[in-house]
Amino acid sequence: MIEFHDVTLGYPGSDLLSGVTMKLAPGSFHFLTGPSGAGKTSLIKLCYGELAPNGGRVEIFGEDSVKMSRDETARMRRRIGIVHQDCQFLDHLPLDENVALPLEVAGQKADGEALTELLTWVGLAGQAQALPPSLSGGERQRAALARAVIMSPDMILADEPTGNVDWDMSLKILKLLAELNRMGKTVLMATHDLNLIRAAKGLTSARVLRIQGKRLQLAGSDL
Amino acid sequence: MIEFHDVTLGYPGSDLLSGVTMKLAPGSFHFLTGPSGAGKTSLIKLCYGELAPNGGRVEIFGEDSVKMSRDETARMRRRIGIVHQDCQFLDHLPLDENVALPLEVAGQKADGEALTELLTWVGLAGQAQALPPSLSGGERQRAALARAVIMSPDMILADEPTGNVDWDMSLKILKLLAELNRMGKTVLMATHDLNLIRAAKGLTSARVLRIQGKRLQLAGSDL
Amino acid sequence: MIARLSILAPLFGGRSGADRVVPSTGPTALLTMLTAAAMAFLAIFALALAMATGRLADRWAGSLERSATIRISAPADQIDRQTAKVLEVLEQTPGVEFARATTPDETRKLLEPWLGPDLPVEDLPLPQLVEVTQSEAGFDAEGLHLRLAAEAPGAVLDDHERWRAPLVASAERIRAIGLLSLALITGATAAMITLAAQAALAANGQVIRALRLIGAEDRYIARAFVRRFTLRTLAGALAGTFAGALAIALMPAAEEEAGFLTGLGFQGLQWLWPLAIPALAAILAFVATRMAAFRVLRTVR
Amino acid sequence: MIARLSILAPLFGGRSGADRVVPSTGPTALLTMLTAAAMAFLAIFALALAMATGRLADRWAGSLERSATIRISAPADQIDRQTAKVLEVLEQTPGVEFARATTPDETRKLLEPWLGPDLPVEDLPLPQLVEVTQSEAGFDAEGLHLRLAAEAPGAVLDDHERWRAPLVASAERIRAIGLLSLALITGATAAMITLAAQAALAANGQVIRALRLIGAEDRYIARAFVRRFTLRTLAGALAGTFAGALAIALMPAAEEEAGFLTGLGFQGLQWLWPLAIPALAAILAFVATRMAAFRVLRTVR
Ligand SMILES: Nc1ncnc2c1ncn2[C@@H]1O[C@H](COP(=O)(O)OP(=O)(O)OP(=O)(O)O)[C@@H](O)[C@H]1O
Ligand SMILES: Nc1ncnc2c1ncn2[C@@H]1O[C@H](COP(=O)(O)OP(=O)(O)OP(=O)(O)O)[C@@H](O)[C@H]1O
Ligand SMILES: [Mg+2]
Ligand SMILES: [Mg+2]
Repeated sequence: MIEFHDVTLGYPGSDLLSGVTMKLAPGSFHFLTGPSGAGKTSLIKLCYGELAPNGGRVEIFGEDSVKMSRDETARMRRRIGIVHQDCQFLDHLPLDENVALPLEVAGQKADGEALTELLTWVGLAGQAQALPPSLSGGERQRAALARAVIMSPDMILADEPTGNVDWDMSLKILKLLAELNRMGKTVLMATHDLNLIRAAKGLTSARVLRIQGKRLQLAGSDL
Repeated sequence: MIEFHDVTLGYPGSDLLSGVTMKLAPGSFHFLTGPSGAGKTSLIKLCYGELAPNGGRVEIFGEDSVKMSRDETARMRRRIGIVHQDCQFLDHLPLDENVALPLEVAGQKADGEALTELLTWVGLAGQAQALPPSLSGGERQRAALARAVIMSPDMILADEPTGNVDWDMSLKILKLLAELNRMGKTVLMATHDLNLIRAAKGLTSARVLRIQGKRLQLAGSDL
Repeated sequence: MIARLSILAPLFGGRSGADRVVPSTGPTALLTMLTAAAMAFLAIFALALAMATGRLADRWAGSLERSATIRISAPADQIDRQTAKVLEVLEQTPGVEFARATTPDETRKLLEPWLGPDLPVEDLPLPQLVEVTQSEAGFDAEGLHLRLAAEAPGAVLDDHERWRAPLVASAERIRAIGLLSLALITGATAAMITLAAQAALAANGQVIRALRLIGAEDRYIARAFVRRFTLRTLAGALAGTFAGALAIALMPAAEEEAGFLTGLGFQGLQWLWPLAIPALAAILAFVATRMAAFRVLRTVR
Repeated sequence: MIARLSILAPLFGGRSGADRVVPSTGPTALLTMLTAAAMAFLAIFALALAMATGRLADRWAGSLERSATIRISAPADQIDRQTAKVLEVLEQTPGVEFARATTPDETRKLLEPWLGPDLPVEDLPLPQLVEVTQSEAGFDAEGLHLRLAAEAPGAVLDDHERWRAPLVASAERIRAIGLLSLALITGATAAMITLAAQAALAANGQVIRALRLIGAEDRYIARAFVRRFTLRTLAGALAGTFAGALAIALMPAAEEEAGFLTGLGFQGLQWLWPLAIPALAAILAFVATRMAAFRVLRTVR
């Protein structure tokens, strides 16, 4: 689904990644970890074309990400559910409309029942009419996750979806992702919570990618 | 320092807290925990006067929070270091100016050396000139912490300051707060990370407040 | 052609959802409407001023430049002969459409303001006047002057130019000011709407980022902004135009005697001009917002 | 008094830090400057129009209403006697400042445009004209008329009112339009600056929240906004005023012959008026932004 070929990434003044080659095969489940500021979020942004590599090539669904037109990029993103670390919402629309927005943007109708079910699942059924700024930190993260999966995308990129929720909710989110993975979706989840990665061992055959010294390593069983 | 007398808080349509009476004595260290959406952030907002209680009384430094004028509220906040869950920065100012902003606002001069030392301590010395939007999630949280302590306030209110950082950094932040507490500052830290609370046992004599069923309970040793 | 027109789609129909995704930007919305209204109102006045002075200048220029007077002063016994000679000369002069000697009655009318109604014109050795109407092309004043001097020494050509040219120049200057103001108003309006749209777009950075994140295409995002700003501008300009036209229609009608200062209103088909103002404003807003939107959108991947 | 003036502090001096805390809002900044410039430019023209027509109306109203002509047509042997009688009557009439009979030379001048320079005025049984200048209060035209009819039957009073009043009315109507435009421009500018400031404040919600969070007082936050908008408006208005004044100064001077259509410029001390425009704009901006800032600030605890 997504392939990195010798990818280099840096901002003026700082190099983040160099010589990264990896492949997220269809149906795979990967954790992405590494110290704060290592480049997890940046790597995920490469995966959906918000950032372009400074060197090398990123292929998304077989296409070179920098060669896509803006409209192609937009359509590509409809096949990817993204949980952004900053949970970007439209602050003037109620939660349910925000969650259903990917359907609206793609010109599809939202199924009211499925939407309610999804909100119930993330524990936000009671807040369907709330505006995003009035949600708690954890509620926002759960809403972002709901929005990411509503289109039933081929692939899910989740950037620290459990940063602001407690352990039980973290496990619940992990289980949802594992279930989606069993249904054939490709999952990449960035997290700094090693306990969660350990807990995943029983749920799915996840692999752990670790950013260390600008390189991407496949972490062993030393976790 | 801060006293709640039979405080009730609710938003239209939902009650959050009721009958909360508590006292954060000078020099005390409290954790605040509870499920996502329980009202941790809301309780902290009561502590610095962003929210007013629906019932009861909140006293901050001995004064009723709802009776303060806007300017008194502003001056009161200079005595409190606040780590907001959303890390509010001025996106157009570089990190070092953002961190030094409380001094600037209070009409004091920033001590360049102390500032650099503080930034080094939170691991952001290299990013002093970076703009907040270009920081990683964890870096933003650390910057918010640095800003909260730069005025050497009497009291520190930290809302999930470790949500986006890894375990090592979490411990480091906890240690900083414990050290500040030993220097006599009052600390209230909201977190959903029970491991961190457990880890604190060896560092400081912290008490754990838990919001459960709209009530504030003092959690026992069952953690 | 149809393909080209499709860029107008945002204005008509389109899914209502696209409108909801842009938060209503209170102050910017009002600002846009107010700007459009104020500018339309001022434009109406500038237009009316330009038109009134235009009419004025035309009338003067038209009626005066095309008319001339020849004055024949001569001893009473020669005057008829010279008058006949002058008329003969005029008949042969290219560019003269029509010429005739004024009757004593007309001469009296001409002099009445100065001398009173009891003037015994018949008894006076007054000069004889010949009114000349020029054709479109006009005659060669210098040549006519010379010929008259030779053939009718008592005749003096007065082509009114000397008296009225400055008036026409003044009217035309005021018209130029009106048109200049109109151009300025148009330019300022375009710039203001562009800036208001840019301000709204800049304030909605988060909305744009969030929408791109979930796969919205540029035209989906632009549509809501363009539509909203165009409609707002149209509404504001309509209100301003209506108010301006009303104010002009309600102005006391110019008394006929005022003569050279005609009323400031529009006449007949000229009333169609104000209608062009809201249309022009809407087109301006459409183009300006669309360009601003795509420019801002390109900064967000 | 000093305490009251302290609200002006944001404009002069103050820590530079307060300015840095507000991000430079590109489009809104430009918008404010452009609005101020365009409005100042238009205001200059409206002001010039109002002043020119005001001067015009004053001159006409003043010179014409205060002058009148008495025309005496009578047999040649009676004319001198009647003229003397008329002058005598005038001398006794309250409200008459000055009266004199015109010389034949002046009569010729008056008639020259119509009859040519060779008119043998002396030989003509032309009416005698008496020029009357009224005092400030003016005379009672009706009473004078009756008295003249009794004492000098050949005398006719013409107080020019009939001919020129509509002109004065027209000029005053144009002046009213100029003043109305000026009022509209002022109102629209105030509203636009308020809205622009509100838009800037709304767009900076995060800045305001962050500053309140770290203990900034309202006036610290307001200061930066107020200062910036006032200075921007001042700069824009200065530019617009300068451009407008330059355009007016460069306009071809009104030829003297144009007479009733005077030049559109400012004369002498009137040049001080345009200077008031930027000052007024800055005051408007200061008040509008300050009010908008405190209104928005109250919504954030
Ligand atoms: N636009 C940018 N310009 C400059 N530097 C940037 C930009 N975006 C990110 N960085 C820097 O790149 C580094 C990696 O950022 P990134 O957000 O990818 O880290 P991360 O691994 O997600 O960290 P965290 O766990 O804290 O979220 C950080 O040091 C950050 O300051
Ligand atoms: N302004 C508001 N209007 C309405 N409801 C609100 C508002 N602010 C917060 N709430 C609701 O109050 C509840 C508590 O929010 P709060 O942010 O205090 O939770 P929290 O304990 O901090 O949760 P988390 O751990 O997820 O950050 C949430 O359900 C939230 O939706
Ligand atoms: Mg990150
Ligand atoms: Mg919270």
